[in-house]
Amino acid sequence: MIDKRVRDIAEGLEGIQDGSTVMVGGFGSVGQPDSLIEGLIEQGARELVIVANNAGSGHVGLAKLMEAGRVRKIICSFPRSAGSVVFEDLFKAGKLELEIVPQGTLAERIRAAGAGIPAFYTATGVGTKIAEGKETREFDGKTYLMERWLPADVALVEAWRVDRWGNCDYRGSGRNFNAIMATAAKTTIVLARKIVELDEILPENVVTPGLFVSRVVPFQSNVPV
Amino acid sequence: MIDKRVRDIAEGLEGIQDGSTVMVGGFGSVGQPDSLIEGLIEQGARELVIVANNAGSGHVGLAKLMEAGRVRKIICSFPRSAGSVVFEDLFKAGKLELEIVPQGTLAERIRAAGAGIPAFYTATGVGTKIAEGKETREFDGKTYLMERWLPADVALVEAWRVDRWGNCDYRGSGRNFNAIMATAAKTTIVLARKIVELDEILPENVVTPGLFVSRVVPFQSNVPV
Amino acid sequence: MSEFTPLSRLAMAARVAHDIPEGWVCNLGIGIPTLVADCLPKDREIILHSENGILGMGPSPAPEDIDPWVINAGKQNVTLLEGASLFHHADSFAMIRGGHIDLCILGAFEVAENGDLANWATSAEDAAPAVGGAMDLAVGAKRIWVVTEHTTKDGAPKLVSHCSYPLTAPGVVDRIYTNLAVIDVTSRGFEVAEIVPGLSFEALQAQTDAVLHRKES
Amino acid sequence: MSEFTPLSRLAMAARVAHDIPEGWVCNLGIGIPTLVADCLPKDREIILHSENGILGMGPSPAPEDIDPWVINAGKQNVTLLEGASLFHHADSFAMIRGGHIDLCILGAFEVAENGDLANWATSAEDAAPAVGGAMDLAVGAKRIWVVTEHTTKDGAPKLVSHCSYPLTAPGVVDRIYTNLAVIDVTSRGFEVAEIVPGLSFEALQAQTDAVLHRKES
Repeated sequence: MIDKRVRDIAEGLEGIQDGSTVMVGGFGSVGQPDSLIEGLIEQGARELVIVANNAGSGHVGLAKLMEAGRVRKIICSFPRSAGSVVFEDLFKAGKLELEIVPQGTLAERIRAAGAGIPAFYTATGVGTKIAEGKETREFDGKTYLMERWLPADVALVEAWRVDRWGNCDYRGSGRNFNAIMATAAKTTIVLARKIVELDEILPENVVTPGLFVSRVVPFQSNVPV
Repeated sequence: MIDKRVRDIAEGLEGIQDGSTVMVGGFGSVGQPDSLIEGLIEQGARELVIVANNAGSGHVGLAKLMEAGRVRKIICSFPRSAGSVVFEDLFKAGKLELEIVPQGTLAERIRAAGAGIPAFYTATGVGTKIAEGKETREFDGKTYLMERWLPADVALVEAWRVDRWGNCDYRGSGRNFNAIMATAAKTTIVLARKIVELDEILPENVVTPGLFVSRVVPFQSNVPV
Repeated sequence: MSEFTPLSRLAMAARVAHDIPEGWVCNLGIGIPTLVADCLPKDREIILHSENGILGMGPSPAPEDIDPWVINAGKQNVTLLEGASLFHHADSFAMIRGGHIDLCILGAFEVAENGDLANWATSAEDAAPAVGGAMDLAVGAKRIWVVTEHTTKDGAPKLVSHCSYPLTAPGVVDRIYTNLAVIDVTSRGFEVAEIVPGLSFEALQAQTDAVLHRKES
Repeated sequence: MSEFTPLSRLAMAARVAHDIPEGWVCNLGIGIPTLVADCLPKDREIILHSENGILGMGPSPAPEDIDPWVINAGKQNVTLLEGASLFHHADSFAMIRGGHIDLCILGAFEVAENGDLANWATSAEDAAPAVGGAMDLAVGAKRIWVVTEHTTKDGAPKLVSHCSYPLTAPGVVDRIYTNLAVIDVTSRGFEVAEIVPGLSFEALQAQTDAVLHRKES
């Protein structure tokens, strides 16, 4: 029997190596796998490269991971937001590498990694600072940038309902980066808000088919309030 | 009020020009918009470039359109199948141009057109006849082909439930090429098996959001049995 | 001396909303553009898109109706209209980059007379700029309208002959709505379509760092 | 003279099925590979993928249970298991090309000792070849197993030193199941893992157009 469910967060995060590239899903507070990030602090991996839309805020989750000195580099579209004090301090102190990627390019690079496409062309960023050092090319008289895929070692994803094969759906605006990051990592770890039977998500309503998922972690809040 | 519903097939197909590139959805018999193809024969546009997975069979639908001499070129992955006699005769007689595209490359080229990606790289076809005349490039020590997007003037799509905004879902294996072709054409014409109220397809279950759809045609069978 | 009243932020939003035809799919940036949502004419169906995967956003919810799982790109709670759909980030930006969004309304630090837009970083040396989805929207949407105060708080022009800030995208802005005027970006540069009552063309020109043209009639 | 019985098509399919571990996601090509579906051990969960957008295909339906909306890549009616999912062609081939399919089982016209696969066109001048999803599967799946008769109906070898037919993909085949043997494609070429009882290594070699190696033990 295929059963990707693990006992708890610690088992879900087993084996994450120092130096790993780790994708963190979610957009705003929706679909952020906070308790997996807290678990990653416990787990202890260092020198991480984080791929996420934001760079955390306050002193919890991603910000706490950075504050603990575990992050070498962050690849994101919008690091500077209300409360991103940890990021700003580390960045100013030169203790954190930053790669800024336009949000759509970030999404497409992640999707490309999942789809076996090593590079693609996009109009986004042409004629801006983002284009510096990147190849440009004309198609049908218009200029485009070449962008590379962005694969990861690990993806931390939060889903709504998940079954033992790893089939997922998402609630509200929760699929955001979660559904694409799930496809782009060697190991995809899904925090399941609800673990359900195999037949509960109808075939036409599965958003992330189970073949993308490595481990299913039952939701439990270890996040300090 | 936004209302993309049209009266009938003739109104749905109005304005399709000679020389248009027309995508035809479906895979096998599932999701093939047969009555739109029959309507296109009535409508009269000539010199069409057809994008579809197959090249028709028997003497109905796509085969009938080709037999009527309306097709200049077909872009597909699998033209030669049981009953593809019309295609084979026209092809042997030099009356039909053929572009063979691996099925995954065909799907990705269509998706790329919908997503604003003029070109991408793929490993599919490297070292084969398909690579002839195409640019190759190495990424991380592996060779890939560059493939271009494949946009269309018109997409003929069959969906299951469709509302007045054009939101669609699909039944069974029916989303196949339909869901991606809907994104890649200037004018997307959807044959709706059922026309439903705006709130009947839940937001999380919409497969083709309405912004991709130009016209919604109520299902009616004009296909000779 | 002429008497005139600059438009409030809400009045600017309402002025923009007035020009959006029924059926358009629109994406609203953060700031004044977000206010446009509340000013849309009730008799027109206009479909709002949010980068984080929503088409068909409705108004803000009453406090008791908040669904914490439904937020917009500005991380505010929103509602879903009947006919709404939900999707992931790659599909959402495929809509944007594939040219399926009729209109994007953005704020700006500067707009140049050739349509160049600068709205993501206030200096080339900016320590940690945050681009978000602005560049994708600027090149992907069919039309870009900017809504902004005509000048900075210090009175410096935001409509300029050349942008001094890092560009979001070159040559993309179609129209600018300020608290003083409505200005089209055309092949000959800034063309004034409308000025608030009581403000002269010359007084508007004085607050603008590029030549303004009178609309040809 | 030795006595031996070549495997039937169904026996070949069963032999392949025997080697598929629980949990693998497999795509089955047309022909003998399709038969593998009916031979899967009942005590193992193996997930079948179909290019046209199905994961979790079940067995063929009884005539009265046919749902005409659910077909496989060979256009045959199939069923969906509990846990199945449905998606469009771009997502389906993203699974294939992104390396998410553990195994693809394909038929072949020829397989070369370096793993080259020819299974889509029988001559370079073929009037209208039909490639379908074969090239995508050949380069995208984690492993390619070929199942085929050892020779053509005319007795010509299908396991060759160099393919004469147009390639589907170079260097992709990992293992070959024929009606006479199981053969691994290794860095030193064809390595015989198994021969049908009663057939000698030499007799197998005689029906093969490339050097066969004995498995090192």
